[in-house]
Amino acid sequence: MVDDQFYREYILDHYKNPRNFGRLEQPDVSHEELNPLCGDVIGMDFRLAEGKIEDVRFHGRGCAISQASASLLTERLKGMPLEEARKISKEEVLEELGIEISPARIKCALLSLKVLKVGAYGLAEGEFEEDEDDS
Amino acid sequence: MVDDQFYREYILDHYKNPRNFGRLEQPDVSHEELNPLCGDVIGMDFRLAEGKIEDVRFHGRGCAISQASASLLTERLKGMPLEEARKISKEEVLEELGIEISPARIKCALLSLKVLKVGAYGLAEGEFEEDEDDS
Amino acid sequence: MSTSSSSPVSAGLASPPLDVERIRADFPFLATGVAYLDSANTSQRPLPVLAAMDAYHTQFNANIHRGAYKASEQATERYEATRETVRRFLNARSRREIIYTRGTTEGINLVAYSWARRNLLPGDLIVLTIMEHHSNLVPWQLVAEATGARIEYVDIDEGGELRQDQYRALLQQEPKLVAFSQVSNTLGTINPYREMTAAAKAVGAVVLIDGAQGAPHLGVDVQATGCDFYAFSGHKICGPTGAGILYGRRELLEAMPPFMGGGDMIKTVSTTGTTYAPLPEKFEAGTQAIAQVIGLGTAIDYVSEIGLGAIHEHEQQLTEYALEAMSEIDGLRLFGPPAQRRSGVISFDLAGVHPHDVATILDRHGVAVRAGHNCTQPLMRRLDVPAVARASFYLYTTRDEVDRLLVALRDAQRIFA
Amino acid sequence: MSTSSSSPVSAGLASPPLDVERIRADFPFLATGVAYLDSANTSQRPLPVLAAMDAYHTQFNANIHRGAYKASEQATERYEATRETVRRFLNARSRREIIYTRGTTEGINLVAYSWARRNLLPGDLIVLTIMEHHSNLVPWQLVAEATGARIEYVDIDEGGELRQDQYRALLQQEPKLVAFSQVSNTLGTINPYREMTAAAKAVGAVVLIDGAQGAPHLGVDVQATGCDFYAFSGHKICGPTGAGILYGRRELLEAMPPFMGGGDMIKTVSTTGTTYAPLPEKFEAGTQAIAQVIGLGTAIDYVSEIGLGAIHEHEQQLTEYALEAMSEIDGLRLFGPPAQRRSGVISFDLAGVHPHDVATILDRHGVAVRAGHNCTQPLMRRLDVPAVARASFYLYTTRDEVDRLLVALRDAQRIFA
Ligand SMILES: Cc1ncc(COP(=O)(O)O)c(C=O)c1O
Ligand SMILES: Cc1ncc(COP(=O)(O)O)c(C=O)c1O
Repeated sequence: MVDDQFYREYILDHYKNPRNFGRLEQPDVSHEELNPLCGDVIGMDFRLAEGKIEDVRFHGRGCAISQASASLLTERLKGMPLEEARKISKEEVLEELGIEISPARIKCALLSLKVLKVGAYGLAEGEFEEDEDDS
Repeated sequence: MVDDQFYREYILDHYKNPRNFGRLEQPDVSHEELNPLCGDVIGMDFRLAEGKIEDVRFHGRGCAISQASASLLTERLKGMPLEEARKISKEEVLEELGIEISPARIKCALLSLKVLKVGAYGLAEGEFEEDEDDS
Repeated sequence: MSTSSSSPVSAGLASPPLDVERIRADFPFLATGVAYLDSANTSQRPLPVLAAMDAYHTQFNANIHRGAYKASEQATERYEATRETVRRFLNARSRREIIYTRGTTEGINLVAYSWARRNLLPGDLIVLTIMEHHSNLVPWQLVAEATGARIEYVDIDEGGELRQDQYRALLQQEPKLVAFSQVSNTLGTINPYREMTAAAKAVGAVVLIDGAQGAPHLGVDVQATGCDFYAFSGHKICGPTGAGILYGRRELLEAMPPFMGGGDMIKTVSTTGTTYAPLPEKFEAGTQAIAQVIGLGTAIDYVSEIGLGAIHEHEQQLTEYALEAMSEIDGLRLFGPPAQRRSGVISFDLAGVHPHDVATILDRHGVAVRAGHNCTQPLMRRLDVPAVARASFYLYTTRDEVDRLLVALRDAQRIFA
Repeated sequence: MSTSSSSPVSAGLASPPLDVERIRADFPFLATGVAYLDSANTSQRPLPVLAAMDAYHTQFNANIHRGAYKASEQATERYEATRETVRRFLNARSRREIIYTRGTTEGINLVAYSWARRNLLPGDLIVLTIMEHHSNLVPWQLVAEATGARIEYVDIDEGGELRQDQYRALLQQEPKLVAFSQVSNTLGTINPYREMTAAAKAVGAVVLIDGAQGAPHLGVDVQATGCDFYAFSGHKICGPTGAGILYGRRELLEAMPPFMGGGDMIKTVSTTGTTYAPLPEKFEAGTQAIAQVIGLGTAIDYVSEIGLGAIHEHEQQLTEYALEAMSEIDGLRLFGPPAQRRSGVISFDLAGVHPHDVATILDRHGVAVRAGHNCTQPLMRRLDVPAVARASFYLYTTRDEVDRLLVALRDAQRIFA
């Protein structure tokens, strides 16, 4: 038996009971990204209004890290001005997860952020990777 | 100064004064082979009569080992029945040279024999190599 | 060392059991205490292999074939000795049929470029299987794109074994090329590679066997098998990274144009044209992985001396033990055939716990397994899972390590309960 | 580390002299007592490089990118760290432009397959030079054969330097590709690679520089140079065999299709098609030479710390000394330019003694040199010699070793007198 420091209660909670899980009908933006390491896919549907993210849902299966991270992110995004959402950094997402993510799992933790950035902002995938690269 | 065990007098003699060096006019068989290691080429012209090697000359430039080996071989070949010439083995050629040949120089020592075997007997090059391979 | 049949190997052999503790002492990484259950990914390397490379680096560190001095001669001799070791290991007819590569992937790509692109025409059929590693898929997809050839995939049955009925039906269409793995890296399935090869040869196909998972655990007799090409990687058979082998039947290799151009693969080069070196150099352009090839020869000697029969039997006992114990874990889904028809590879899915999370928890228990698609995405889709966790064994694996795996798996269940 | 100009490097730099004795203690092979004057063929490898590979083998021996456990993460981190080391070494813009290969030869072939075969049309011009190594000739001859492109060769002048007038004239014909070596492995000539690149870029050519002999002795700044591709080998820069680098400008690499197919170079694989991984993985199919890539990073750190400027200066002093002394030997013909415009490479011909015999006698004196065509047959033909003997220097070479060369050369003359 190992300590449960890594899979803390709230991570497991978000994994087992993901917030904002599902699809939106007629979303304004919809985008999916794949984690090529494991084949996991996460997608997000956004409804936008007045420069804000009025509503957001995510779908797809994945590991506890990617699911919890997506669940946490959607909670935060709801009602957020697009301008603000655009500024969410990788560091913030990792910090919010609150556990120490090993390099191999970083892609899991950041998959939903990638969906947001590439999907909602039309960043080229390369750009997102590149800036990951240089972080 | 190193001992001269390797470049013995007679090797150097055959190198500097190669026997049967030159070309034959209207040879019955003429063939060249290349040592791809150094780019050296040795060729031989044969005049045949009554199943014997009536005359033989070699040409081309090369190192002391390949030149001496060719010179020694032609000395031996002159007047030899073809049947007998066909049987000359690599071991015999190396023995006649009388010095210890390192693996890297074996190709030099056997270049003239290859000319004989591939040229006068129409052995495919591969065959000569193969049997070298398996020796 | 080769097995005498492509059906289950251990059956009648009864090799003496491995002295695993003595063997483990040869593998420095194992002293870290990690239960290394990822040998199908890359194996550990024993001291004799490291020592052989060290000898090169410290005593005769020189390039091969080229230098006219002792160190270079010594390096060349040791480097070429591996070729004979491999020839014996595969029971190839000639050393000229043994080509050094970086690994399985490069070997397969060499065939894809130098043989397939020259010999396949639009509409020609390539037969692959759904369990192939990407390295035995993508090169052929690229070939199909370049030549207009088409690809058909042999499916698996519910037990993770190739549908031989379907395979035979595809052979009726007279494929030009059949390429399949001797052993599946995800399912562990030992394919009936001899029978499959014979059937493909009977319809005139060229047969390539991906031996990445086969060579280290079963070996092969390429003459008895009758395949045209056989590729494997040194790093999975206790050798270093950076060196692998492509066996090719001589007639085919002779007729193929070179793959890469460069030093050592030529006979003459001029501004107007070039003639190529005889086999195997024709396919070995540029400075090869000299130290690693020497290490690979030592690795093959090492496993051969212990004996592939004994190694396979050891793995099979572990596999049987592990499969039985794992099947008692609720919600654990096992993929692949029964122990007798598989190599020491166990892929599984733990209900409610993603393979990545399984691997992370196992890691925290000091148990190293792989999680992901194992470079077999089409197979993942066929099994309808995004990924799996995989434990794999080798000659140094112990029952104790399997027990640690079991404990860690139950802990994963507890955490995610 | 890069030099600030492609003209002679040492001129104004005045690096502190190398502590050669301290350096030599790092290179275990040198303890054999052999005067190793064949570094242009392959270099010796220092203890830190061997230690880095040893650390991998004993502490974190695992495959990269794939495992979800500590050893694999550690291996991945060390493996990827080399990429940043190389990026800095070449001053590339991005790590994505750094592709791992087996060596220079594979790098050039990658460009030949993935760029040239896709972009050259019948009649298109490729400009090479007569001094190229076979690795920078044969791949292009194969490309010309496959595409119908034609090749022109820039000649050398009597001093062994490229005829720039001829080069400029060829550029007028607007070649699609220009490929040349930064430094000649036979003549030692340091080509004006920056000026040549700028001129070729001005007419719209793609420029590949063969850095096999340049990277270890001069380094390069790929951005300042402006080349599109730059290839070099780890084993000539104190790294292990089996690992090398291809730098490619990102825009070109992005547009190129993959070279080899296999594991790790894909994003998704299905039976119907495949999408590729982003750079650099797109070009790194299959298990790479992990230990060797780690060793290469350490090697580059090692030479960079000592400083390429100081190394080059040291080599140049030796070269000047050797050239002067050798020019006093009767009947010794020297090839190549004066010391200031060459790297530590001296090819020569001793009248009446074949280069192979020279090498054998030198070997008996414990002096290791190369004899042969040095994989530059067209250059041999141009120089009208079948072969040459070649002595080459590196950071660990001493004046005493040059003296041993001189003594041995006089002995060769004596024997063959
Ligand atoms: C100028 C030059 N180019 C290319 C090569 C080929 O390098 P490698 O054999 O490491 O691929 C060499 C070295 O042999 C060389 O000196
Ligand atoms: C079945 C199979 N084929 C091919 C490969 C590719 O081998 P490598 O990555 O050594 O080229 C592997 C290993 O990853 C494998 O398991």
